[in-house]
Amino acid sequence: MLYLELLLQGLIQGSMYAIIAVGLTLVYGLLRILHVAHAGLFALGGYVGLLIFNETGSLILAMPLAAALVGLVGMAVYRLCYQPILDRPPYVALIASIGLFIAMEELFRLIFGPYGLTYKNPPLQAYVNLFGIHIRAAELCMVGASITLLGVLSYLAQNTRIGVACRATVEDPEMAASFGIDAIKVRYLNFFIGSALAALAGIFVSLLSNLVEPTMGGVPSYKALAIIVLGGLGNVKGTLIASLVIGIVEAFGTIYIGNLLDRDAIAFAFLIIVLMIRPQGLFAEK
Amino acid sequence: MNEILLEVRNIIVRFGGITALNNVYFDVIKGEFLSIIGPNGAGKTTMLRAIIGVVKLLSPSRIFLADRDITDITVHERVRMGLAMTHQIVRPFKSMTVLENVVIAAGHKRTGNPFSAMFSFDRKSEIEKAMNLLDTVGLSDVAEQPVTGQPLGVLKRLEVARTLAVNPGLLLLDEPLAGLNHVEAKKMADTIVKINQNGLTIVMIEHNLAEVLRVSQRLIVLDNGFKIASGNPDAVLCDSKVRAAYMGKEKINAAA
Amino acid sequence: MKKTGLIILALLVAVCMSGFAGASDTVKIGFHAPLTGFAASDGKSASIGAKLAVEQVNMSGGINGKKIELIIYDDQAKPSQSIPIASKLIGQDKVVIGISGSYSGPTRSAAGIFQESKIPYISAYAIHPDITRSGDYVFRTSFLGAVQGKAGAKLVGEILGKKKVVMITLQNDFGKSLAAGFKEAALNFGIEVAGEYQYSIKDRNFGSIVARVKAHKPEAIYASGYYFTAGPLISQLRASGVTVPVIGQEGYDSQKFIEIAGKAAEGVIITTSLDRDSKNPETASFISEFEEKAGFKADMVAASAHTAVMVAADAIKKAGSTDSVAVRNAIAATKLKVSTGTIRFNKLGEVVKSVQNQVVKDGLWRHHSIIDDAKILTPPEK
Amino acid sequence: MGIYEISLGTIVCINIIFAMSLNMITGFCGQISLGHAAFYGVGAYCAGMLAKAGFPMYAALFAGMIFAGMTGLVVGLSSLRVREDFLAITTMGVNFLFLGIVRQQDFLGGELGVSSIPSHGMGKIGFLVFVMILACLVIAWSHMIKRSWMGFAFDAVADDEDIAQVLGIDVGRYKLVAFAIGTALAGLAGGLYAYFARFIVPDDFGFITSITVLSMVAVGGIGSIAGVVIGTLLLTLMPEMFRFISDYKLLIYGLLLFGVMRFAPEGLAGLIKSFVGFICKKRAAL
Repeated sequence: MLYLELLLQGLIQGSMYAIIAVGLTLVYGLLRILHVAHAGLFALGGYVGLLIFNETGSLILAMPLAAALVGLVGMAVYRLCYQPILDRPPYVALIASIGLFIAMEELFRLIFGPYGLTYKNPPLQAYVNLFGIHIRAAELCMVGASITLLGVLSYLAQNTRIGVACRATVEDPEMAASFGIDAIKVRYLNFFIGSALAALAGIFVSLLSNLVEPTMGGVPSYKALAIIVLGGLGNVKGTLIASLVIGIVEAFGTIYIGNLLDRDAIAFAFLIIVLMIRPQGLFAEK
Repeated sequence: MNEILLEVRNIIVRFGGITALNNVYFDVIKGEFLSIIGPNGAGKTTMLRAIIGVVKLLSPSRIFLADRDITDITVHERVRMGLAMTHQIVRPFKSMTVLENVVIAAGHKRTGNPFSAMFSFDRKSEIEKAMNLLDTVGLSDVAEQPVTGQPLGVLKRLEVARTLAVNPGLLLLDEPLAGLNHVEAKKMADTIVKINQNGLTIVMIEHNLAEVLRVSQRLIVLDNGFKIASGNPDAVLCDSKVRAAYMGKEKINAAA
Repeated sequence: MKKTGLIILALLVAVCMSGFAGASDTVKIGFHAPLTGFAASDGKSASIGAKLAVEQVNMSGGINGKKIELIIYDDQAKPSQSIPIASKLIGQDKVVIGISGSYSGPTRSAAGIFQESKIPYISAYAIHPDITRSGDYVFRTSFLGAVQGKAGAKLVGEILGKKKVVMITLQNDFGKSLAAGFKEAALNFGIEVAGEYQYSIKDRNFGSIVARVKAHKPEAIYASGYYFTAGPLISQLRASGVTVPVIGQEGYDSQKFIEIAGKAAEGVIITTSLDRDSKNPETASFISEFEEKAGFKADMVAASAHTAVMVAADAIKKAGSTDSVAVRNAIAATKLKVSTGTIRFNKLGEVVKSVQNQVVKDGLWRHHSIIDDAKILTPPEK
Repeated sequence: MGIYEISLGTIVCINIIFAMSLNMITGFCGQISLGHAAFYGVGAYCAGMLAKAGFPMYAALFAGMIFAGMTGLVVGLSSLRVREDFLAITTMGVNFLFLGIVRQQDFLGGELGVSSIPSHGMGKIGFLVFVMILACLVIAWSHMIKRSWMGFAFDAVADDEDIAQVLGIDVGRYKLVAFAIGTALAGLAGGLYAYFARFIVPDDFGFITSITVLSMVAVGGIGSIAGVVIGTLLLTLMPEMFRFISDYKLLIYGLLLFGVMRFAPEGLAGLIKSFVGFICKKRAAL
């Protein structure tokens, strides 16, 4: 029973990681950037979602609106911050991204205050009793949303023109360009989708803790990087599975070896072991 | 005269589920100019990469260099034993000048041990050697320029000069003529022949059949990872298997 | 463009430096707190609390005719930042007393510098046991972790009468020393610790810990943390159907905790130093004036910083000079009624005062009980 | 000189040694490390513990160096397995793992850290001079390596590992040497920090410290010795320069990191170089 509950908690945490990390891996697959500022967009999503909700009282409105808005910000980040330095060595974009992330965290603190914001009437706080296991509606919704979103995404990637264009550009940009696919458009699209996903994750996380803080992007900023590396950098399916695996490893780890290693150390110990055995991650790209 | 320099036995290489090389075997005789031909995807580049040691071999693959089993030793050690290879897609050290690219290769004795390298500063003799090599391939006038921005012809020559700088006994060339125009290709082929005549054994992969036939002493034909023929150029090209497997496809390719 | 920017910058720096260094008709008190970075919320509360204390003292005529000037620096809660800050406060600003409104790491580093220079230093709420061990010039106005942990054990075992406890420990110096104190005293109150689980300060999702705790079926839960970890923790505990009492500490002590946890916060009891229902005029005036100044409700951090400044002002007044030996002795002899109760210091410089237990009732912190058991409250002498 | 200037000077010199040590690995040999603070921490803990056990300072510092170098060698082995972004994340994981382990070791003080580290006994100014001499030695050594055949081979490895190997350079060995030297120097810097602060806690050696030192190297100009010194000076003193606007200090820091990478990706060294080049050209034109 306890194992089942821990497994479930691992899956919940894992599906949260998945929504963030899939967006990050989309960006990485296309541009080879370790986009740390993704976590800043995650926090921005939390803020925008909460502000809209507190104004309107409607989550149905807050979620898509926040996702769209943050998606646009993501496109702007690409255009203004990354595009001019794409041909530089990878550390350039990495450090620029870290700088951007620090600046974003500080802006949130200066604008919204250091104490964090809370929902006026936090939605989705009811819980269901599944054979003695209490699950909150927010948790269920998050798992549901991650399955739906990622399912829809993979359907679009397989079956629509723009989806196919995306995949082609990731695999071979020059070839794709020669077939008349506009690589720049695909990049914007990837940033839009990735950032929108991050925003949704931010909203779900803030619903689970009823707290949006300036520093809420701190953990995803590095954990998501670990996950996409574990999943084999740029590999969406691998990232998905890596998210769930890390979630489960953490859920069990904090209980059974929590007195030896903390949550981050457990996750990274797992990552290092896997990479030493499979240097290309769980799922190599080719 | 017929001393065997390199002996390649039962080479098997697999990537994922695909067998890239299947039981390929051949000898390279000291001083000869051997070319490996075959359609795209036949496993030619993989063969060279196997010899230099960057591809993992499956048993019972064995490679002998001058009667010594080199199957399990690392790339840089093979290089120090006299193997050298150029790449099809030239990759110079972008942060360096043309000359420096050759000097670093010429200094392979100095860089052998990191600790003695730390206390070794003099580059004079290596620079001299590098200048001579650049002269051989006709690049002495661009020596001081940075490599970025140099045309492909220069880079291809640089690649050869750089490889010669490690004093190889056996040179593996991966499509040295690819991407060059007719005149450049002929010039490059002549340079290679000259190098061969100076006593260096050469194994070359090349698609430019006209030049291959002009310069090679012996051919090996690969198709789908199998060796399907070997021998002197005229005989090989008359082989029906070769015509079926290779020439047909190549003609289609050439037409396209 | 760039050049003019640089010049303006240099001018600004010069102006700021000379501005601070020139005045001598004030008594300078140095203060450092994390105004940026992850601990910025506590830094903000602490600095408002300290500023309030300065205003109150200056309004009532200052110290011996001179006004207090508070010099505030941001240490980002990093020890590597607090060392130059301490040196700057001592060497450049020539402060009479240094006060830390920061966490243990930066406070412990700065304490060494103040001790070396023989300038009195007061830690407002950092709990590291070695801070006061830096030497005789270092004091602390908040409880040691171990003391508060023991008080927590008394609250659970004696006042509430719960014997089977699960501990949820925050993995930092604060949580660890609380846990150590709690476990030490648990036996005396017949408490059985059924299990202990640790979490990191970055965690906001406690699903697996909650599941494990529930399986123990404890009578009470002793959970250390700050309002931003405790808020989510408590609401997740309650959502999973755990209804037993939860006991926290001063880290919870903020209105924000109740805001985050919502209804789940009801009934949570903490050990802290600020009593919201106190009849003590110092406490009552602090609570109302702070809310007016800050725009949000007072918390423990603010009260502690307020207390530390009050102690400093009182000592300088009593010493009658800014001579560091006289001021130090005056602090050591403190017996003062302040917002966090009546305080004095022991030989080591640790505060001796009663523990206020607060409970959440109808969305507000309320008086629950007081622990003034000398056996528990006595801090170590060395 | 007041104690403020002395303490700033000491920190600057320690940071220069620390940044130089990372420059050896990342700048010279091209191996990105996001976990350099771990080795700084190994040196600090080792020196701190030995100092408390009564060992003389030189012995404690030396032991910290050796111990950090050995740890670095082990981590360096991972650079033979994984590359580039994978290596960056692996080293980041090493940092979290180090922190996780130290946090839970009671003999290392756990969360409470190591306090009351004995004094170095040379006075504040004496220690500043000592650290300054060490910093100069490290700079001189870096300069020597850069000019030697070892530095030349590092250039080749940093530029293109595969090609370096085919030209007979033992890439693996060079990487290990870079890791060993770089991490040993980080250990030295850590030991000096332990003696300087006389109090260390795990959080001193976290991921943020790794990012800070990487920023010093990158902002200065990766691989350039003078650049790294300038970058270290700038980023160490910047918080001090901006104390009077402390609320915006981190914001400016983040924006500076981003700005330098975005507009001068080769760091300040590159900026100065192109500026000098520009002046020379102008002169030549006159």
